[in-house]
Amino acid sequence: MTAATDAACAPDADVHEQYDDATQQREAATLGMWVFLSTEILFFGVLFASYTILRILYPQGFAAASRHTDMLLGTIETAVLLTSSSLIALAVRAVRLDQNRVAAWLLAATATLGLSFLVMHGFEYYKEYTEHLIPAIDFMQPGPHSHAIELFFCLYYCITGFHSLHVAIGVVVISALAVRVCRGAYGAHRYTYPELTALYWHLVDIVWVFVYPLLYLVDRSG
Amino acid sequence: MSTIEGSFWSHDYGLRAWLTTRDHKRIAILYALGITFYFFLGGAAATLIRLNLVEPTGALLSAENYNKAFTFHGVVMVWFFLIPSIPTTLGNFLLPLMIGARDVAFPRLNLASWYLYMLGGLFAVAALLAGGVDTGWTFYTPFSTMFSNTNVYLVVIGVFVTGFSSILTGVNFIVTIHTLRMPRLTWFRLPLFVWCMYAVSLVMVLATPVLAMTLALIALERLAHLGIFDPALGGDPLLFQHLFWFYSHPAVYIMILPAMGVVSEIIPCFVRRRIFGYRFMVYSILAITVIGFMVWGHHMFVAGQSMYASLLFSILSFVVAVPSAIKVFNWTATLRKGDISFEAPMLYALGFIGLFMLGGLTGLMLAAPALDIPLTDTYFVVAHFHYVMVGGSVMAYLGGIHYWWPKITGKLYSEGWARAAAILMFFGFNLTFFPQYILGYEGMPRRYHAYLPHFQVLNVLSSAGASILALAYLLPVAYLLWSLRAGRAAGNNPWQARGLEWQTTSPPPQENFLSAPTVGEAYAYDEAAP
Amino acid sequence: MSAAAAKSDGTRPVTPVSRYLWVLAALLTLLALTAGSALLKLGSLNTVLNLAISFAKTSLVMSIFMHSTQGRRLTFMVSLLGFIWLAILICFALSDFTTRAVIPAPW
Amino acid sequence: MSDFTWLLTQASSLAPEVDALFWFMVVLCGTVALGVICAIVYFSIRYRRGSDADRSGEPAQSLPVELTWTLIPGVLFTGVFIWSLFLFVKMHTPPADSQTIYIVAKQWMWKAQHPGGQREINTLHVPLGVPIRLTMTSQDVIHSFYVPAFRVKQDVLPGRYTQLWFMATKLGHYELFCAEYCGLDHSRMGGQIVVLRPSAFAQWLEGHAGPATLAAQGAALYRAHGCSGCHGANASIHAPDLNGLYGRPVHLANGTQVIADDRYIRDSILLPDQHVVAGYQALMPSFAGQLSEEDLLAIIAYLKARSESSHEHD
Ligand code: HEA
Ligand code: HEA
Ligand code: HEC
Ligand code: CUA
Ligand SMILES: [Cu+2]
Repeated sequence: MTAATDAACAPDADVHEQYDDATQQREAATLGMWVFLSTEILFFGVLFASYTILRILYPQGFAAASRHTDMLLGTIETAVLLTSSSLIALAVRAVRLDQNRVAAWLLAATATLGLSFLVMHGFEYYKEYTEHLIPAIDFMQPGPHSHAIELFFCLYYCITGFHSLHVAIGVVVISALAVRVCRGAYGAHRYTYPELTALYWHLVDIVWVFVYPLLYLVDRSG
Repeated sequence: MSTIEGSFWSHDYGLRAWLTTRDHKRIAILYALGITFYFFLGGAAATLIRLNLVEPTGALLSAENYNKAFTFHGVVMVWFFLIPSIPTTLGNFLLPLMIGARDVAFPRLNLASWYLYMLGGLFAVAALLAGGVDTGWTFYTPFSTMFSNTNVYLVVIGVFVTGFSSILTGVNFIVTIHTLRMPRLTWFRLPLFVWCMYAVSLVMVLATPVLAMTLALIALERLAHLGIFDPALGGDPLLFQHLFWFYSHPAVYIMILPAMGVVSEIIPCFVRRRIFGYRFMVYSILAITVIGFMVWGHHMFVAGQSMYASLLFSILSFVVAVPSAIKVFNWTATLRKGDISFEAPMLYALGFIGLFMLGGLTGLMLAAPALDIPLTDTYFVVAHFHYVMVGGSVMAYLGGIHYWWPKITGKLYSEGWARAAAILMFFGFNLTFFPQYILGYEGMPRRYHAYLPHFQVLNVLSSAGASILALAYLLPVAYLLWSLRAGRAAGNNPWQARGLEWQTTSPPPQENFLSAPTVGEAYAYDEAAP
Repeated sequence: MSAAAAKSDGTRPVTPVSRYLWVLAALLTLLALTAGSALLKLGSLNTVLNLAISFAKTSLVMSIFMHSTQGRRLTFMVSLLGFIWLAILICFALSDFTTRAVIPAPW
Repeated sequence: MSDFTWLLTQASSLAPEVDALFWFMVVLCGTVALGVICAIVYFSIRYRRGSDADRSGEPAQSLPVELTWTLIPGVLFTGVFIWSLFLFVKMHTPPADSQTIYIVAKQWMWKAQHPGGQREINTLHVPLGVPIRLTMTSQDVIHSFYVPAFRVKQDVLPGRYTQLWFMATKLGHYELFCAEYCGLDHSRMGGQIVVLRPSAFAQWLEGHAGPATLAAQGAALYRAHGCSGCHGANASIHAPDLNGLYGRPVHLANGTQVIADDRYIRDSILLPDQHVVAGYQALMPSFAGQLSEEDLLAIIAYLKARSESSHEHD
C-alpha cells in the first residue's frame, strides 16, 4: 500500500482510501462498469430469448406483426443513436484533451439526439395506439395471426420500453455531465466518470442495434 | 472490554454511524443481523409445515395456509437467507482481509446493497402481513400469473429488489479481487474461500439479471395479461421455466460454492496440512461455475420438455457432478497424515462433507431422467435439496461463523456447547430429512397439505427430527451471544491459522491492518507462522 | 502498486477524430445495408444477414468507441461475458423448442 | 393398497426396469458414500492430534491421484447416463399397439374419456397387460399425472398435449396423485387407477357405455361446427381432405414436415395459421374458445377413427 507514485495521477485527495493510487481506482471503476454492462446484456437478454422462442413458434405471425412497425422511423432512430454514440466518444476525447467547451457541446448534442430518439418513439407509440396495436390498452387486429401479433407487440413494448427507459436515464445523466464538464470539473487527469457514462451510452446503442432488425425488419420483403 | 477498543467495533458509536458506515466489516455485521432474522422467520414457517404434517389430514393449517407456509419458507430461505448468507457476511468481512486490502472496491455500493436487501426483505414481510403468497418459490405460470389471487406482486418486487443487491455485491467482489490484491498475492496463492467468492460473484452477476427480468415479466403478465407465458394467449409456460431455472440452478451453486470455500479454510487449519490438490480445487470451482449454467433443464424432465433436450441436460448434470466429486475426495485426502483436532468448526466441516455428499449423490439419481420421472416433485427431491442446502450450506455457514467468531468479535465461545450443538444438529438433521428420502421413494408428492395415512410414521419421525434441529439452531444463538459478554479474549490467532486475516488483531482495526501482512502461499501449515 | 495494475498506468493514447468519423460512416453504411437488404426477398437469409450486420456494428462500437480491445485483456474478456452467457441461454432453450415435435425415437 | 410396504409395489412393465436402475444407483452411491465416510472416520482416528501415526512424506498434490478420481467418476457417470438414456427413451415411446385414453385435468380433478365414450372422474379403469397411452391436457394450470406403483409421471399442460404410457402388470387399485403444485387443493387432486382383467375391463366398458363413442361425439361436433362444410368431399373451399390424416406426415407451407399427431391437429384447430398445409390458403378460422378441451379430444378421436378405417381400406 504505497502512496501514489505515478506523475500522471490526480492529487491524492481524489483517491479513496482503499486504493493505492488513481490509476488503480480508475481501473477498478472501469472494470466495475464493464461487469455491470454484462448484467445489462442479460437483462435485455431475457426479452431477446423470449422473442427468439416465440418467433420460432409463430414465424408468420411475427413477420406480419413486424410489418406494422414503422420502418422509416426505426431506421432514423438507429441512425440517431449511432451518431450520438460517436458524439459521446468524441466528447470523452475532448475531455481528455482538456477541451472542456467542445466536450460540453458534444455532450449536449448527444443528449439532444437521445431526446429526439425518445420523441420519435413517442410518435411511434401514438401511431400504434391509433392503429389499435397496443396490447392491454387497445389491441384489435382482425385476421389470422391476431394472437401472434399481440405477442409480438407485447415484446415490442417490453423491449422498446425498457430500452427507452435506459435512453431516458442516459439523457438525464449526460445532460448533467455536460453542465459539469462545462464548469471544468473534468480534465486530462480526471475523466473516469465521463468515460463510464460513455460506456453506458454505447451499450444502450448496441442494444438498439439488435432491436432494430429484430423488431422492425422481420420479413419486410414479404 | 479491552479487545473491542481500537477495533472497528469502537471506531464510531451510535445507530447513525452504523447505518451510514462504509466499512465492509460493519456492513457484514448489518447483513448478519438481517440474515439471522430471516433464517428464524423461515424456520418458523418450517415449524408450521412440520407441525402440520404430523397428522395425515393436516389438521393444523388450512390447505390455503399450508401453501402459503411452504411458499414463504422457500422464498425466505432461498433469497433472504441462504443466497446472501455466506457472501454478504463472511464474504464481506473476510474478502478484503484475506487479500490484504483496506476495503472492498466500492464501499458505498456495498452499503447500498445492504439497503436494497433490507428493502426487498421488507416487501417479502409485507407480503406475509398482507396475507401471504401461495405460488411456491418457483412461481410457475400460468398459476402465478393468472390463477393465484394472493400477494404475488409484493413478493416478486421483494425478490427483484434483493436481486439487485446480489448483483451489486457480485460486481463489487469481482472488482475487489481483480484490483485490490496485495502485491505478490497471485491468483494461485489466494485462499480457496476467495476463489469461491470470485466464482459466486460471477454467477450472481450473470444469472441474477435473468431472474429479475423474468419476475418483472410475471408482474407485467398479471398486470396487463401480456401472455408471453400464458398458453391461453399463445405463450409458453415452459419458456418461463427455462428462464426461471436458468437462474435458479446456478443459484444452487451460489448457495454451495461459498460453503465449499468455508470448508476449504477450516479443514487445513484443524488438520495442520496444506489442502490436497489446491489447483484441482480451483479448477473444479471454475468448472462448476461455467458448466453449472448448462444444466438447468434437469428441473424440467417431466415438464413437457423435448426428450432430446432432457438428455442433453442430463449428461451435463452428470458432468457438473465430477468437479464436486473432486472436491469431496480432496477434502478427504487432506485428512490423511494430518494432525487432526476436533474443535467445533471442524465438526461442522466434517458434517458438511458427509451431508453434502449424500445430498449430491441423490442429486445424481435425479439427474438420470429415467429415475427423475418417478422421483420428481416427491419428498425425495425435498430431501435432496435440504441435504445440500441445510446439511451442506447451513452447516458450513455455521462452521464459518464459529471459525471466524474469535476474529470478528475478539471473543471465544464455549467450546463444549459448540460441539454439543454441532453434534445435535447433525443427528437432528438426519432424523428430519432422511425419512423424506424414503417418503419420496414411496411416492409422497411434495407441497401436500394432507397425505395418505400410510405415510404417517415417516412424517412423524421427520417432525420429531425437526424439533431437535430447532433446538440445535437455537443453541448457538445463546452461547454465541453469551460469549460477547463473558467470553475469554481470543487473541489474534486462536487456531494458529494461516491466511492474512489472522495476521491482524482480533477484532481488526477499522483500517484492517496496522502493519502490512506478510504474503505467502495459501495454507502453508507446514511452514512456521509468519 | 497492486499486482493486477502493475503493468502500466493504464492510460491509452487519445484516438484521432478521423478514426471516430470513419467509424461513424461505416456504421451508417452498415445501417443502410441492413435496411436495404431487408427489402430484398432473401428468405431466412434476411435474418442471418441482419444479425451479422448487427454484430459487425457491435464490434465496431465496442472496439473503437468503447476501447474494449485497447486496454487490458481482462476488459476485453469481460466485454464478451454477457454475450456468451446470453448465447448459452438462447441455445440451450432452443435445444428444447426446436426438437419438440420430432416424436418417435429411432430405436 | 394403502398398506405401507418398504418396497413399493411394482405394478407396471416399466416398474422393475426403473427399480433396477434405482437400486443400482442406491448401491453405487451407497458404496461411494460409505467408502468416503469410512476414510474420514479412519483418518480421524488414526491421525487425531497426539496419536503416534507416521505423518511423514505426504505430498500436497498428485496429478495421477487427481486424474484417477476425476476419470473414475466420469466413466461411472457416463455408464449410468447411458443406462438411463435407453430407459428414458423407452418410457417416452409408447408401443405401437397402445390404446389411447384421454385425460383432461382441471383444478382439482382428473377427467378421463375412453374411446368408447365412457367418462370417469378421479378414477381410471385400465386393462391388465395392454399398453395404454394417455393423451393429456389441462384446462387451467399445470398438473402432473403420477402413479407411483407404475413409476410414471408426466406434467399436464394447458394449451398442449403431453403423453405418457404404461402397461399394468398387476391387478388392483393404485394411487393416482397430482404431482405438480396447482393451487389450493393440490393435495386432494388424487384418485385411483383400477387394473382389471381384459374380460372384466370389457365388461366394465359395456356397463359404462355413454350415449355415443368418443369418435361419434366427435363426428357430431365435426358437423355441428361446420368442419365438414370445408373439409367435406364437395366443399366449395379448397381445404385438405382429413381422411387418413392422423399419424401421417404433412408438408407445410413453410417447407417443413410434421407428423399429424394429437398436438398438430389440436393446433390446426385452435391456431390454424401456425402451420398452414402446403398448397392451401390460410382460410381456416380459429376455433379457440368455441371448443372445450373435451370437445377437441372427441374430434381428434373422430379423425383418428377415420384414419384407422381408411388405412384398413388401403
Ligand atoms: C445447494 C444447493 C444444491 C446443490 C449443490 C445441488 C446439487 C445437485 N443437484 Fe440439486 N436441487 C437443489 C439444490 C441443490 N442441488 C434444489 C433447491 C432443488 C429443487 C428445486 C425445487 O424444485 O424446488 C434441486 C433439484 C434437483 C433436481 C431436479 C429434481 C426434480 O425436481 O425433479 C436435479 C435433477 O437432476 C438435481 C440434481 C443435482 C445434481 C446432479 C447436483 C450436483 O451438483 C451434485 C454433485 C455432488 C455429488 C455428486 C456428491 C459428491 C460426489 C462424489 C462423492 C462422487 C462419487 C460418486 C460416484 C462415483 C457415483 N437437483
Ligand atoms: C436454505 C434453504 C432452506 C432451509 C434452511 C430449510 C430448512 C428447513 N426446511 Fe425447507 N425448504 C426449502 C429451503 C430450505 N428449508 C425450499 C426452497 C423448499 C421448497 C419450497 C416450495 O416447495 O416452494 C422447502 C420446503 C420444505 C418442506 C416441503 C414442504 C412441502 O413440499 O410441502 C419441508 C417439509 O418438511 C421443509 C422443512 C424444513 C425444515 C424442517 C427445515 C429446518 O432445517 C429448519 C430448522 C429451523 C428452525 C426450526 C428454526 C428454529 C427457530 C425456532 C423454532 C423459532 C421459531 C419461532 C417461532 C415459532 C415463533 N422445507
Ligand atoms: C372456412 C373453411 C374451414 C373450416 C370451417 C374448417 N377448416 Fe380445417 N382447414 C381449412 C383449410 C383451408 C385448411 C388448410 C390450410 C391450413 O392448414 O390452415 C384446413 C386445415 C385443417 C387441418 C390440417 C389438415 C392437414 O392436412 O394437415 C385440420 C386437422 C383441420 N383443418 C380440421 C378442421 C376441423 C376439426 C374443423 C372444425 C372444427 C375445421 N377444420 C373447420 C378450412 C376450414
Ligand atoms: Cu393438480 Cu396439483
Ligand atoms: Cu438444478
